[in-house]
Amino acid sequence: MRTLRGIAPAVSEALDQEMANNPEVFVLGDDVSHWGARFGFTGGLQEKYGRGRVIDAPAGGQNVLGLAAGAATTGLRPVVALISGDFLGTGFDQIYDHIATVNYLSGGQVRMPVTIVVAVGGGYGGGAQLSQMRYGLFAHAPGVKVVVPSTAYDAKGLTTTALADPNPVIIFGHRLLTGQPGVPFEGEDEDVPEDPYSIPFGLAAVRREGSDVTIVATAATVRRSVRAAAHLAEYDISAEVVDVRTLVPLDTDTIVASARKTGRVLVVDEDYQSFGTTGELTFRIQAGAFDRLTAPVRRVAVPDVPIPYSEPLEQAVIPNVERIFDEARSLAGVSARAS
Amino acid sequence: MRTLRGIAPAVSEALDQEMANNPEVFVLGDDVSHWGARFGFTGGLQEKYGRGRVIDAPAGGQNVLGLAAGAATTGLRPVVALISGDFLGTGFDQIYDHIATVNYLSGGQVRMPVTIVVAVGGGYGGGAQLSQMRYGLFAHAPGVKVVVPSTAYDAKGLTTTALADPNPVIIFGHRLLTGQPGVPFEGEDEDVPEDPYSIPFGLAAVRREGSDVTIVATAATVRRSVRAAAHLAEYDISAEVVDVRTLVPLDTDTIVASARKTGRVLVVDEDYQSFGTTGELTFRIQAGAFDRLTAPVRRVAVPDVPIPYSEPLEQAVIPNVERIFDEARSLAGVSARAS
Amino acid sequence: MVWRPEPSAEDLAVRIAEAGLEQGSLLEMYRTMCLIRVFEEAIRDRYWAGKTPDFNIAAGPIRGLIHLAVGQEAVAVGACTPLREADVVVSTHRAHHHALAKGVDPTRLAAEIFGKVTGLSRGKGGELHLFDRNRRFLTSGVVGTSFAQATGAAFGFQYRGERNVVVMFTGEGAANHGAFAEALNTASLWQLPLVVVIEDNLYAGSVPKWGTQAVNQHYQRAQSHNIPAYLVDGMDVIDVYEATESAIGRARDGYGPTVVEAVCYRYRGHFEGDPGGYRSRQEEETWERLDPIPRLGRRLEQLGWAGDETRTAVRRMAAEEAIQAVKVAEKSPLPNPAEALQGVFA
Amino acid sequence: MVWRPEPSAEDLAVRIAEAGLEQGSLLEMYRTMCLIRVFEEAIRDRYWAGKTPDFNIAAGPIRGLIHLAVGQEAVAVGACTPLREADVVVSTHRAHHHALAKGVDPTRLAAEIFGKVTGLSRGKGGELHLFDRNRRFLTSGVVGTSFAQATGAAFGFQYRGERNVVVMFTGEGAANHGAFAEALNTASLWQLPLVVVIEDNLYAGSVPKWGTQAVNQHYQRAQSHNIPAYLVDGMDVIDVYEATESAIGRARDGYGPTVVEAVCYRYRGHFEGDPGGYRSRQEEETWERLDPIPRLGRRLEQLGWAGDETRTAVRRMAAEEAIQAVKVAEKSPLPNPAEALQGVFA
Ligand SMILES: Cc1ncc(C[n+]2csc(CCOP(=O)(O)OP(=O)(O)O)c2C)c(N)n1
Ligand SMILES: Cc1ncc(C[n+]2csc(CCOP(=O)(O)OP(=O)(O)O)c2C)c(N)n1
Ligand SMILES: [Mg+2]
Ligand SMILES: [Mg+2]
Repeated sequence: MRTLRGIAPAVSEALDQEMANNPEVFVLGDDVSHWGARFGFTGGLQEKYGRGRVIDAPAGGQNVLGLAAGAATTGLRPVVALISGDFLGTGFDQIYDHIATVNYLSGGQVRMPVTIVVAVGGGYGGGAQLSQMRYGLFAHAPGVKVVVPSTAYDAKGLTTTALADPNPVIIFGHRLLTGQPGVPFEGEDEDVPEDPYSIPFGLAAVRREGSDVTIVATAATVRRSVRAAAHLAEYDISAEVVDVRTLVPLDTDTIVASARKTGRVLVVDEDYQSFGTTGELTFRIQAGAFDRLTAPVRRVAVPDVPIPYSEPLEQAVIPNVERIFDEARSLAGVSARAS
Repeated sequence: MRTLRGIAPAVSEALDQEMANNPEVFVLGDDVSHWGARFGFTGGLQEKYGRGRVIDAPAGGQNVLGLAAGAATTGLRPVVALISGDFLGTGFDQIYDHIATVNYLSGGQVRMPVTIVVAVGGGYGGGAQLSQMRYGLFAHAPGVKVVVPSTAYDAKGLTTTALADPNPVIIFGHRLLTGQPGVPFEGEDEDVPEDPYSIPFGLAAVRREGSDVTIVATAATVRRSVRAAAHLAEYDISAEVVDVRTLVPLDTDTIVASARKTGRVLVVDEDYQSFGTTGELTFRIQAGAFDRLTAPVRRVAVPDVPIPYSEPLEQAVIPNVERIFDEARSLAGVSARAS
Repeated sequence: MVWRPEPSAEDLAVRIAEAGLEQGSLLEMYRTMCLIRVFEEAIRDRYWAGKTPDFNIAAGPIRGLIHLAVGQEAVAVGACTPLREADVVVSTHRAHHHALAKGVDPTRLAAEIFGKVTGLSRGKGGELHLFDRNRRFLTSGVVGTSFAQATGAAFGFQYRGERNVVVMFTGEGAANHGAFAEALNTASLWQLPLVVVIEDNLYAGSVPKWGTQAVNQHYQRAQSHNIPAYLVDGMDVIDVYEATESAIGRARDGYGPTVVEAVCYRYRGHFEGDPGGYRSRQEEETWERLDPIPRLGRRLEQLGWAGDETRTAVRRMAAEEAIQAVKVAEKSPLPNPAEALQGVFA
Repeated sequence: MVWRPEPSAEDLAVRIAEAGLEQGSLLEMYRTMCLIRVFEEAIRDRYWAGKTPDFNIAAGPIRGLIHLAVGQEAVAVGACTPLREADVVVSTHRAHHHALAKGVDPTRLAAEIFGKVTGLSRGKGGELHLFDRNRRFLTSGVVGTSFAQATGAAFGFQYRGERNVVVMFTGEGAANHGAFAEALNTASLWQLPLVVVIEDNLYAGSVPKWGTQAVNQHYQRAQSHNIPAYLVDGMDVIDVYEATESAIGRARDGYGPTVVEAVCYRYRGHFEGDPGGYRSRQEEETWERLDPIPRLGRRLEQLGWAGDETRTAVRRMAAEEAIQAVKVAEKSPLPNPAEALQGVFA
């Protein structure tokens, strides 16, 4: 055990430990040598493993992801590291129509053990194309596992699991949780074991227990929800916070159990509001807890606008502690059965 | 009035009538001259307007959509026609990060009146890359309107509206509703006015009235739901069928009103089940009709697998009349308040 | 065009010797081309069963789209003959000839096209998603997406220190996709064991080359990425073989990628059901006179390596194998519907 | 490199005359380059305010990323000087110099960078999304996506019969994206009024050219698409001007696209906060000696068109304009938070 600051060193430590053991793991990305190392998840790897194994690939998501897919067919285990999840848009169909589907469409002949690690999320003035979450899009694709860690401990354990999984996994690491110098940090120093360990996919974590209202959240919004819950406690509202951890597979059981206990659920997400993650969580919650819900599920998300650059505008759209608090408080105050 | 068979001639008629009036409208696509005309929505246009206005663009969704975006900045009104919505994956970021966002990010200076028409949907042996729906992905993008017509009448009127809209619009036309020779046809001959007319976006249509259960559907699943409803009537179950018509903007009012009336809702969708359209509809339904729902919202969609090629496999995953009927019947039989 | 004068018998013998070809290998190439031709015609026959008089894409024993390569056999066979089993072939939406030339079992290939559980991918992929792990054969139905994948496989071999080669096929239309340029850049930069074979059949769907391509050929683009390139007669299996064999040898020995651009013609529509009309009859007839199978037949005759009788026997054997494969495939069982939900994750 | 011997005073006069340049236009180019330089330095100053001693990307009056083009002024000014107001410039993530050279108002540009409601896009876009409808100036922050857009704008002019031209800027790194090849193909095929200016500053982020590019230059790629191309000294505004002026003229007259590849150097990091370390000090010093502003100054002197005094006056005026713009911008109001929800749809 020792202290780690943020998910970035946690992910790169997991990568390092896996690379040390398995020569088939290599890293491919845009600027993995320098910026990937500084703002992303590949810190220290090129120094240790060299340019032949931690590789700056020629430009383009399409190219990088396609290279990874092709390399996987020869039995390698590519890790693709991109500085921004937004850039997945340029290689969209490599994931959607190939990496995700080849195992199925080949009748199980060809596997795609590709791990993709990208930085996502806003709140630092990154503007529309360097602030998006994107994970809802890929959670929608059959054949991709989706990891959304909120702690360094989880980030390391889930990355280790990803690297052992024979399937494609995308790890969406929120920038404000990376702990990299120069980037605001919403996390905290954590004790993280030095030895490798893995955390199974599909297990949500209850970050705070409560009885009046359940807040279901991912990544950076988990921490914001925990803070909102502390504030709610001052108003005698007992909020339970559930950290989804992996969107695919999704731990419906834990989420539903909490919903059944409290009867009121607020879903929080930093992705665009409509046709994404909050809707899916709501379906599952109402399907499993219908007879226990005392109010409709509510949500706090980005209100279907591109992320604006200017600070007051950005703060108006990215879910923060205040918006979570307000919505949860209002939800907790709703009288049962009146909509 | 005269009879039209399918949405393809309806869309191309609307395009034709708009092109006749407005020299700024032009069509760009893959194989719009021949295959687009035969299997898509551009029939007869090149003969009439020539290769300079109905243009086979050099390969690639990225290229075609980017060309359209650029042309729009000079005041033109591009229509992009692609033989398959699956190919939007190759130009994903042109839509997501440019066409959708430029109006907002430019503070209203630069408009993107780009209309995109694509064929989508399976059920004819097209395999994984020629059968997807894709519309949920784009409904998630702030800044894009999404049209999912189920009738020729709607297809024409909604296309006319799209061409008058200063915003980007994607029209997803289901292959099995096109009415093109050689493709199975699930629609029927319809009376469609020859004169131009438009149908406002954001108005759902109640296709069949009923009182026991509401079925909310899009495109081809509307017709399947109407058939299932006829079958349900034989079992004394009165099903209301709501056709969404446009996903963005979404007519939450009509959907919620029906849900409040029947208290039981089945959402039907030919897109992948999770993190897509069914979740979003469910959120809105439970938010607006919570106090009237007597059972949890249910759904029938593609069960999160790529669309397989072989007929028995394909039929097992694409929502059909039987699956809709079974689920609606079971839903109607659920005793209130027990999940 | 790259038509060359037909060689005299003496010149031909010299050329064949220089290419390192022997009687056995030339006869085997002849056999494989015949196998492909008959296989595709048998598939076509089954495709149209149930689709006449009214064409319905979803009717009959084979549903969906079928892209035949009749006329292009020489490219597939010329390019795949120099390959070893461990080498990879990455193909396109038009893939039957490549698959058979790479040694994919015709029965399992046909069964996949029929959507049978005995197919390469248990019927899940169908014609547009052909995979054979053992024969190291891959395809993609989304034009332009296979290029980076092929390059990645070549990288994989280099990384692992395996002396295998990747042959990546592409149509001339697909090669206008930007991903093609990215693949050339990467393969050249890293000196990957990649051989790019462009099947230039002059059309992408109904669109002629001049409609979407600024220059008439692609090979200069390769050269601008510092990749050596050949322009060959794709209706002449010997020409294709010569260029590809040397390219594959170079790739295997670590000298990096090569582009082989083979001008050819598809005798059928873009897919079955294509009513045509965008190509002139005169053009079609010109190319039919260049049919690569009789052309190789005449050479075998000229070389004194296979007379009429031998060639007829080879053709008959190949035809029987192909027809038998399609028959067995058609009779095989369909997958159980429950399989639809299995195998999304490994 | 494309260094040429420095011309003698006589040769220079001949060259300038051949390029059609006069005293006024050359002095204006000098002024604009000074304006850009001081503007960027003033922005840099404000960016670092609040970010020292501990760098925090979200602190201070300018949040997020800032990509300066200090050192590359000659490319922007040389390429934009021949343009008319109705012509379009499509730029990249590194866009200040292009914007100012195209005549974008420095105050509104700076205000957008500060996220002010007086900015070009009312603060919604920020540095990576600069748009000026009146000055016909566009950018994109996603590398590779602007190419088809620029080509589409050129198509728009051709379609409408307007004799306008599009200048599309790209970094040498971005030009490895496949979309670049697609744009070349389309522009050449349709003979569009597109002038592609490659700013080859040798690095894409921290990655040197040799790390991701198979050949040292891009212009041969243009030629393989049948597009004429120039390789010019990007630190010499006259060289850039000459090539671009003729390319723009040709484009305007319907003779199609041209590629101008300008070798240059950025004096600052990839963005502010870049600690560097991937370029040698020796390399940096070599390029600093080629600074395009003093270089043009010496030429003006040589030509007898502007002595020390005049040049100092021009520099001072330009500096005042730039500094004033940044000052006014910083003092402008921020947008009202309610604006965040407005304008998704027109
Ligand atoms: C991204 C994408 N766009 C469009 C298509 C439709 N499509 C299928 S084949 C084809 C033409 C390919 O032409 P070419 O590469 O010359 O190959 P050929 O068919 O001539 O063998 C097109 C456009 C596709 N499959 N994928
Ligand atoms: C699709 C995409 N991938 C990666 C990036 C990150 N990125 C921003 S600038 C840049 C390098 C561009 O290099 P170059 O084109 O040479 O321009 P320069 O920065 O040198 O002016 C990269 C990779 C991006 N913005 N978009
Ligand atoms: Mg072709
Ligand atoms: Mg550069």
